[in-house]
Order: sequence, then C-alpha cells, then structure tokens
Amino acid sequence: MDSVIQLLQDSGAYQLAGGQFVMILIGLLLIYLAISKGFEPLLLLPIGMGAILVNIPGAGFLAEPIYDSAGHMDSPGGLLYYIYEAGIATGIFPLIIFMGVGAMTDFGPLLANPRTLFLGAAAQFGIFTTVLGALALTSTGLMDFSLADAAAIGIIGGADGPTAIFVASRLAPDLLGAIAVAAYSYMALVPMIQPPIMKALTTQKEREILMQQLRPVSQREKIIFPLSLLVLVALFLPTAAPLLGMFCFGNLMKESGVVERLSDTAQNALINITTIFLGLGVGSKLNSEDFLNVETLGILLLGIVAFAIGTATGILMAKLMNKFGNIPINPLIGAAGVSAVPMAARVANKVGLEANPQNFLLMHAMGPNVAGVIGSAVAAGVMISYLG
Amino acid sequence: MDSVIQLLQDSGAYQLAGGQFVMILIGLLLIYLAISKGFEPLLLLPIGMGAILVNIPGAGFLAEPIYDSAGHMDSPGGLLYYIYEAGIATGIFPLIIFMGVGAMTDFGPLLANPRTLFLGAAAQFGIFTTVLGALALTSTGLMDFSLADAAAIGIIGGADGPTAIFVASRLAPDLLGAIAVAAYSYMALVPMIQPPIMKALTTQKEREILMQQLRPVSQREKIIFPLSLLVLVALFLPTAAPLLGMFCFGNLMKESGVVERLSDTAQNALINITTIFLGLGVGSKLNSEDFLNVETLGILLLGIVAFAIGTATGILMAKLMNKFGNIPINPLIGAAGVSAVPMAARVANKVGLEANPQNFLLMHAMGPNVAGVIGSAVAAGVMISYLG
Amino acid sequence: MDSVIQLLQDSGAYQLAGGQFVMILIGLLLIYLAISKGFEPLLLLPIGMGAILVNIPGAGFLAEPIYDSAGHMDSPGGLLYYIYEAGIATGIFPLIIFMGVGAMTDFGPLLANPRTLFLGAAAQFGIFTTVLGALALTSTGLMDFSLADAAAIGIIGGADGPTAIFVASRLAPDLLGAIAVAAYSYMALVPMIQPPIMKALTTQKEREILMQQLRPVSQREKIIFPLSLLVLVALFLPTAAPLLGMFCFGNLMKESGVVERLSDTAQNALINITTIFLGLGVGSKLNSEDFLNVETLGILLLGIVAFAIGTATGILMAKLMNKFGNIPINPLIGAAGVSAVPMAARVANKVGLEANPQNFLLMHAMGPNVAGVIGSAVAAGVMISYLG
Amino acid sequence: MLLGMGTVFVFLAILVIVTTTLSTLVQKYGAVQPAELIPGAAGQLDEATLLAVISAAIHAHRSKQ
Amino acid sequence: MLLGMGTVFVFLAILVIVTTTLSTLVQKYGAVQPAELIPGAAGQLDEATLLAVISAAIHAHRSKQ
Amino acid sequence: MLLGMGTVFVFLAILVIVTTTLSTLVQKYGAVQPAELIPGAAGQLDEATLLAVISAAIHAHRSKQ
Ligand code: NA
Ligand code: NA
Ligand code: NA
Repeated sequence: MDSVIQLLQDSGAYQLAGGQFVMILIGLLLIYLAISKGFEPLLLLPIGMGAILVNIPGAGFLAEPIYDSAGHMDSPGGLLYYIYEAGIATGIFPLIIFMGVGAMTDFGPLLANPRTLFLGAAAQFGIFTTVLGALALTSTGLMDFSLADAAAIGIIGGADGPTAIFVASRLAPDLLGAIAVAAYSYMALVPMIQPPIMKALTTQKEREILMQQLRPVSQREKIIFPLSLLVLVALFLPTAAPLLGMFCFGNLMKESGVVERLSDTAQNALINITTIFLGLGVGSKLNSEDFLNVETLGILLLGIVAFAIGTATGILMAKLMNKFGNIPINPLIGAAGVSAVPMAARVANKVGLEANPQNFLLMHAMGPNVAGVIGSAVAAGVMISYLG
Repeated sequence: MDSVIQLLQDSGAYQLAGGQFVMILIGLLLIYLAISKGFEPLLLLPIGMGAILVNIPGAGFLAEPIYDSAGHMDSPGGLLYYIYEAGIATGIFPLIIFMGVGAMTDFGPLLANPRTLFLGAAAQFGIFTTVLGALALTSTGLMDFSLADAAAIGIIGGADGPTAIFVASRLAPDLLGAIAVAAYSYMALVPMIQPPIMKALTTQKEREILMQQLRPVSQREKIIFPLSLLVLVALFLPTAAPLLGMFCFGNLMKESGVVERLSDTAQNALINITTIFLGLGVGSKLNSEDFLNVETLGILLLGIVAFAIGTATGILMAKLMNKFGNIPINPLIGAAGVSAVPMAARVANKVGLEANPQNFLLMHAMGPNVAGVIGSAVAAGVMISYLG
Repeated sequence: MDSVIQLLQDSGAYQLAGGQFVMILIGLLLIYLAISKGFEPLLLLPIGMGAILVNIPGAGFLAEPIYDSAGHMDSPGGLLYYIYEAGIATGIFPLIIFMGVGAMTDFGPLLANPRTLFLGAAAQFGIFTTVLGALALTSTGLMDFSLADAAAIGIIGGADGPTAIFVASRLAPDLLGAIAVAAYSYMALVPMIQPPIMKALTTQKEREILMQQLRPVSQREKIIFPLSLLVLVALFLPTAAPLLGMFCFGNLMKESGVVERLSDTAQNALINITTIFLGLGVGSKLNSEDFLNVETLGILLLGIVAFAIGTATGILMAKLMNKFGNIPINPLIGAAGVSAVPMAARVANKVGLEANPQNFLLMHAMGPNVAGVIGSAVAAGVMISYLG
Repeated sequence: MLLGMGTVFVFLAILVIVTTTLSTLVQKYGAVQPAELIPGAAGQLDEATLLAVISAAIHAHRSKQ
Repeated sequence: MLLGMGTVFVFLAILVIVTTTLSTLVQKYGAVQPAELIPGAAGQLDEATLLAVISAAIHAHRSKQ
Repeated sequence: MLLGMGTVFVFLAILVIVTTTLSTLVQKYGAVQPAELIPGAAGQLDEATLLAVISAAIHAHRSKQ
C-alpha cells in the first residue's frame, strides 16, 4: 500500500505546480507554432520540447550530479543539466552554430557592394535604443532589469539567434529562455513585422528604384574577406572575436575550397547535432520562476520594438545614402540589415516586386542581410566589453 | 639492461592475469558472433572491442585522470574512462540512442490498431517475473543480487538495448556489462528463442488467423501521438520521462516533417557516433572481477527466462483479447510485444507464413513491437521510481 | 569619456604585444600555405585559424573558467580552452582520428606482401636518431630539450600527424604546437624532401626493378589482421594499445562489412568534426612564449633530419632485403615506409615511373606506407613506456 | 511486482483510450484542413495570438500567486 | 635508442610471422566457406555455443581462484 | 549607447574601406594568377620559404626582447 502511495506521490499530476503546467502548455504552443505555422522550426521545436521536459515534476532533467567526498558520482545529473552546462553556459554551442552559419554564408553580394555594410550597421540602432527602453521600463518600477539584462534584451534586435543566445548566456542567463524565444519568434514574424514599416517610410517611387546588377566577385576576394574581417576584429574589437572568429573560420573553410569535407560537416552533421542540443538546452531555461514574470512581457515588448526600430533605421540609412551617393539604392534593402537571414532579404524582394514587378532585390538585399550578422556580432562584442 | 627489464615488465604478457586473458577471449568471441553470425553487430562489435581494450594490462584505458592540488591535470585518463563517465554513467548515450530510435520509429501500425498496446504491455510480464527470479536465486545463497540488481536484470526481458543500459547504469552499474551482453545476445537469438514457444502456445488454426487490413493513418495523428504520450508520461510516470521524452522528441522530429535535417542527423550521424562510443563504453565494464562470476551465469539464465515469459504472455494476452473482442487477432503478433524491433515482428511474420502462405503479419506485428518499446520504458520508469 | 578609454584599452591594437603580432602572421602564413600551396589543408587551415584566435589579446580563447566556492561557474572559459582540455590534453581527439584513419586504411597490399612490414620498421630509424639529435643539441647549450621533449620531437620522423600529437600531448605539451606544425608541414613537403634522397641512394637499375603483381587478399584475411595485430599489442606492447587499438577497431569496422553505418560515420562525420576541433586545439598551443624560441628552430631542423633519415633507412632496408631474399623489391618503395599516407606512396610511384614508364609501384608502396603507420605507433608506445 | 505490472497495464490502457479518442477526433474534425499542416509562411494572426496567449498565461499565473 | 629501434623491429618481425602464418592458414582452410562470412540469420547452434563457452570460461576461471 | 552605436559604425566603416581597398587590389593585380589558387602539388620554393619566414620571425622577435 505504501508503494502505491509512493508511486502516486512520484506521479507528475500530484507534484505538478500551476507554473509547471502553464510552462508545459507554452512548450506545446511553441511546438504548435513550429509545426503548423512554420515558426523557425529548427529551433522552436527543440526549445518547446526542452520546455516540456524540464517542467515535468520529478523527472529530474535539470538535476545536478551528486559526488561523494572522493569525487565519485553518487547520482548522475539530468540530461538537460549536462546539455546546458556543457554547451550553453560555456558558450560552445552558439559558437559552433556560428561557425556553421559562416560556412553557409556567401559574402559575394556584400563584396560586390561594400557600402551595404552601412545598412547593416544602421539596423543595429534597434539594439541600442532597446537597451535604453529596458532601463526606462526599470525606472517605472514595473520591471527590474539590470544594465546587463538590458544589453542582453537589446540584442534581440540583432535578429540573430546564436548571437542573442551567446550574449544572454554571458550577461543574463536567467533571461536566456525568454530572450531566445522572443528572438526566434520575431525572426519568424519578420514577414508581418517589416512590410508595414517599409511601406510607411518609403514612397512608391523609392520602392520602385532599380539597382545596378552586381559585379561578379572572385574566389580570391571571398577568401581575403573573412581574413581581413578577422584581422580588424583582432585589432579593434577583441571581445567580438569569439563570435566573429568562428564565423570567419566557417566562411574561410567554405570559400577556400581546399577543405570541402570539413566545410560540409560544419554545414550539416555538426550544426544539426549542435542545433538539437542547443534547442533542448535553451528550452531548459523555460522554467516558471524565470519565465512567468512581468519581465517576460517586457522582453517580448522590447524585442518587437527593437525589430521595428532596426528595420526603420536600416531604411532611413539607405535614404540618407541616396542623398549623398550617386549610385541609387532601393531603401527597401535597408530593412534587410536587421539580419534574420535570409527571411528579411526575401521580404525586401517581395515588397520590391509589389512596387515594380521587374524589381528583383533579392541579391541586393543579401548584402545588408549578412552585414547585419556582422553588425550584431560587433554590437555583442561592444556589450560584452562594457558589461561582461 | 634495466631498460630491457622495464620493457618486459611493461609488456602485456608479463602482467596478463588469467581473468584478463579470459575476458579478451570473450571479447574476441563477441566480435566473432557479430561478424560471422550476424549477432547485433552494431553493438556487439564495439562491445567486444571495448572488452579487449579494457583488459589489456598496462594499457590504462580505464585510468582515472590525476590532478594536482591546483586542479591542473598531472596525467590524463584513459579513453574508455572518459567515454564511460561522460556518456554511460550520466545516461546521456542511451538517451541519445533512444532519440534516434524514436526518429526511426513509425507508429502508424500502432495507431491503426491501438489495442495492440495491450500486447506490448503483456509482454513486459517477463520483466517482473524475472525480478522475482533474481530474488529467488539470491535466496538460494548461490548468487547475491540486491533488489536494484534484480530490477536491472529483469529489464533484459524488455528486449530493448538502450533501456537495459540506461536502467543498469542507474541501478546496477557493476552488472552493466553482463546485462548489455545478455540483452543484445538474446535479441540476436529471437529467431531461435521465440518460434518454439509460439508454436507450443497456439493451435494451427490460431496461427492461420487472417487480420484485417490496417486503415491509413494521417500525418496529424502521427504528430499528436508522441505529444499525447509525452503528456501522459508527465502526468502519471515522470521517472519514465528521460527515456520516453527523448523517444517522443525523436519521433516528433520525424513526423512533423518541418525539421528534416535534424531528423536525418538524429537517425544517422548522431546515433552512429553515439553507438560507437556506447559500445566501447559498455565493453569497458567487461572486466574479469565483474563478469567472471557465477552471477553472470544467473544473468544469462534469467535473461532467457525473461524473454521466454514475455513471449508467452504476449501470445496469451492476444488469445485472451480474442475471447472478448470481435475483431480477430492472430496471437503470433503478441510475441512481437517483447520489442526486439524489428526482429520479433519479422519472426511473427515468418511463423505466420509457415501456417498460411497468404498470412502477412509483418505490419500487424509492428504495432505490438513498438508498443513493447513503450512498455519496457514504462517498466523502467516504474523500477527507477521504486529503487533509483 | 572613461568608456571610450576602456574601449580603447580593450582593443586588440592597444594590448597586442610583438610576440602575438608575429604569431598572428604565422597563423596567416599557415593558412596561406594551406590554401595556396595545398599544404595539408585539412589540418593546417584549422591550426592557422587557432593560432590567430589564441593570439588575439583580450579575446580570452584560452581563459580558464572560474568557479565560486560552491562549484558554480562565475565566468565561463574560452572556446579553445575547452577544446584543448577536453580533446587534446586527454588524448581523445588523436585517438578518434586514428580510428577514422583505420577505417580508411586498406591492409590488402601489406597482407599480400607482409615482408614490407620490415620497410615500415626501418623507416622509423629516423625517429630514434632524432631523439639523439635533440639530446645532442641540448648538450651544445644552444637549446634545452628534456629526454621527454626529445622523444616527442623524434616522433615527427614518424610522418604521422595524430601519432605525433598524441605523443606530444603526453610527453611535451609545451612543444605540441611546434611539433604538429613541423609534422604536417614536412608531410606536405614529402614530394620535395624525398626524391633527391631516393635518387642519391639508388642506381637507375634499382629504380627500374619491376615488382610481381600482388596476390588478391580475401576479406577473411583482412578481418583477421587487425585482430591479430591487436592481440600482439596486448601481449607485447600495451603502451601502444591506445593508438593501435583504435586503429584496429576502425579497420575492423570497415573490413567486417557488418557495421557499414558505423564505418561510414567514423570515416566522415566523426573524423571531420574531430579534425576541425583538433586543428583549432593544436593551433591554440601556438603562443609566442612556446613557439618564438630557438627551440622551435631546433624542432624544425630535427624534423626534417628525421624525415630524411627515415626515408634513407627505408630505402637501405629494401636494398638489404634484396641481398637476402629472392623476390625483388624496388628500393623506392622503402621510402614510403615513413608513412605520410598516401603522399609517400605516390612519390615512390612517380619516381619509379620516371625511371621506367612501365613501372607502377603505387600498390606495392602502399604496403610499407601503412606499415609505417604501425611502425610509428609502436615507436610511440615504446617512448611512452619509457618516459610517460 | 504485481504493482509494477499493474502500472504498465494501467498506463498503456490510458494510452489506448487517449489515442483512440484523439484519433477519432482527428479523423472527424482534422482531416479537412490538410493545408494547415504544410509548413511555410506564418499565418496572419500568429503574432497577436502568440503575444496574447503568453500574456494571458503569465497574468493567469500571477493572479494565482 | 637501439633498444627502441630493436623493439620496433622485433614487434614488426613477430607481426610478419603471425600474418604470414595466418594468411597461409586462411588460404588453405578458410577459402571454401565464404557463406559463413555473410551476415544474416544466426546459426542453429549459436545460443548453446554462446552459453556453453561463457559458462566454461567462468567455471575455468573460478576453479583457478 | 551612442558610444556603442558609434563603435558599430566606425568598425563597419573601417571594414568598408579595407574591403574596398583589398577588392580593388585583387581586381587589379590578383586576377591574372588563378593557377596559384588551385590546390595541389606544393610549389618549388615553399620549404625554403617556410623555414626562412619562420626563422626570420623568431630571430626578429628574439632580438627585440
Ligand atoms: Na543583426
Ligand atoms: Na519491450
Ligand atoms: Na611512420
């Protein structure tokens, strides 16, 4: 009889607190959005699953291992404990993902038109205004964000998942779950968030601007670019070196053409394995104490503001450059400067086509799009330099 | 001259104790069975190799690393030490394998005929009678199994390798080597163990029973199934959540269709890498002190008894269901409830064809077959809940 | 204003010491050689990148993690710290690479002509004379190598990267960077180092010797070979068991034909992932204190001497065997005994074709070539047995 | 041990019931909207839905504390 | 150092002898049964063999202790 | 925060300048030697080059200390 009681007491229903129940529902919601609505499924499906698993009471997914005094293990830790500690707390998983993203990135459009780097810079404005926004929310007394928290929240505006996770793991581990969910959700929502802003800030005539065809870029230029970016990082912003160093390494593996088997692995087996575990590990931060707060609402609010401001400043920078330069830039591609590769570039292309069915902006938008990845990694380096 | 003496003293022949020699022969035997007899080669070849390596005296494969007082490494550990401690003592490797197995599993036949879950439940009877058997052997004084040992041995009857390794790593690490060898050997022997029992417990007429064609199952049902299984585990049996959670995660990755690259990796690169290391790590537990005991004979004996009882109870449950239900079930598919996917389902098909050349049971047997995987994971959760 | 000052002080240019600047240039040189000159790019590209990253001041790639008194992490370590400690200091990465190399190796040519093992043995003479050379350089007072250092340097003459890295990680971790760079550079330079020596030590007539066609080798012989090699290692040289055990395991996976999915993974995803991290980790040892020494010049000098002597003794052994045996051996294939698979075998083939356009030595040279891998692993075992 | 076996049976019996129920529901109501399952562009109301649901969940939870 | 080189030579010489011997044996006796190498269904006597060999090994070992 | 945004702009501006300069140089001087980029057999002078460059680097560094 005691056994029956023990089993019932072990059962999840008995232990399930309200918060855990809500978090399991949120995990199911993320999985629903990933599967039925196509919201960044590569990340949100594992994140949702991690959220469910970590909130099963008594399952011990986050249990710490217990060692006896001689250092031998008395009781093993939970799977998500090991994944989080080994891969996310250390920053290893986002860096491996960034290497793989580098190996998938083509800097050709950027090299053909380097001025688009300014669009990628301008779109990071959302990051820094969001930091101010977070501090302003704190000053209202409704929420409580430290400066480090504010910086980690701001990086959502960088529209780059691994960068956001890396910065959050260094500056605000408790907010990591909410920040990652916000970052990936809004990246999935780019096709809804950006077009109204793009249309509000541009005239029909601006949206119709045809851009010159991009010149072909040689393999040698593509090899030199990651190396010179790396040298500049080494000289001027070493705190951005982990993210940009791995990004350049991945890109160099791809463009060099001499290590194809390594490049293939970085783009496939390795990034996939890491993505599975990164998602589960991020999901493990979705516990009710850290997530079911008014702060999470603040993060969701600030995240979308950051996206909107970044989109706007990217567009406005393009309009400004048109004032001074003589090669016309369609301001729609400025919106792609937020990153969200390649979704934001596709949105720019689509809005451009609506204005003018002959106006193919996709390749032109890829320049600011990948520039935005560099821009938010630089911003991440700045944040870590001040606050890390 | 001293050097020559040292070299000779370092040589394996000098140090080789009788037990190690026997264990190396057992390692070679496992490799022989894997290669020449096709005994579960994916596991038994690495296990056999691990057994050989760990029993080479002086090779230090299980050496613990030595650190100085400042925490810096004086001397590195052995390869199998790291593999065992990182992947098996923690339970990580069996869970990753289970995720991959989930990504390879098709629950279609089970969903088309959910009543076959009862067959998968009935076939776990072998697990629990074996626990009693282990305790009975202990009471004879010939062997010495604790209750936790008995539970770990019983799980051999679950006919599911990763489940057995996971349970043994938690409840009876010293018996892990013998339990894993018994589990995989008997899974390989299913085509010999099961048919006599199947024929003894069924009449020719029963074996000839034709089953109705299975209805097609929609993708939506296949997506909902792992999620509802996960919710039930969360509510009623959280100690089964590590195994079944990862299993459902793998299956959801496959059935959702939106993360094909993750699903492919879980089914290929990741499960293969993990299998190599799991096998080596399990092999590293095949040392003479733990394996060359009368207890190992007990484990081998109990393991086959568990298989036999599970086979029998699966068949008998099918016969019982035929008494009460009006849709006829060929009792042969009850034997597939032990798991041993997909071998046991193939055996049911083969015995069915012998009775009636028009009787194709393979898809019908896949239902209880995958139900058996769930059943033994549930049984594992029950065991860990009581004894972990 | 203080912030500006802090940012400038954080910047790499401010902190960059002369030594780090030189090391970054050496990293760029290695990448240039890898990409433009085809120098072992699979290793030298990641090594060069590791060298650049680790010498960026303030980037913290080698930072150790800091824990509070309760064991929780205050500040995470750097990426290269984790890679080096987990994979190279432990010896795990070279062993996994060796398993993959084993899975790629065909012992057929060696089994068809087992006498070529003597060529693979003779070519290891360079290893041991180099040890003496290192000690001689120390006795001049110009450099300072311990006996363990000398042994690790000598292994460069084994012309086998993972073996050299494994031995260096155990015997001389501070020299690991220089030793790995020397080993891979000279392996890339085999087409320039070996031909002059080959021509100096052979007559035109010797180079024209045609060799008998190799007999076909059955699968069974190929399965038995790694197992018997493993048993001999267990009996006579257990300190070589880590390297040769994993090598035999990889080869057995390939030749057994029953675990193709594991063999494929060992040859592709797993070895590629490990190579990326091994290269980065080795590069992380290229810091100015350890590398910008006169000792590095000694290592480069001794390395090439080791290569030259190994090449010579391989050729001379072939000539000696021609004195005693009655089946003629073209002495050029003796040069392939240094390893550097398959480059050295290709060089033997090319020099043979120059002497006689009908003289195809490639398959004949593969025998001593793979024998050289075994030979240097045995030599590594001897070194570790004495000095480890 | 009976308890163990009983747990397995009860759990799988619940799974049978749940699975059968859900399959019936899906076959009745779910089969007509296959388009919804095709991944692709996110729907029109998702953003609002997401924010509303999460906000509602948080408020519901906080009001209970 | 001579000792080191000597060890390498002696070890590889033993390997030459063992390899040559085994290859000769395999070519003589092994070549006729290629079917045995094909993986597939386990043989008829394997279970008994496995149990018998492991049991014999354990008993042999225990009786020595 | 202005400082942060300023850093991003200055850094990317430097990158624009460096990239444009290098691209111009490559297009002017680099395009004629595509063969050099093809991986394959190492060139004739590489060994000497490698040793000379590393040696020079070491000597230069040591002489500064
Ligand atoms: Na960005
Ligand atoms: Na089972
Ligand atoms: Na060698």
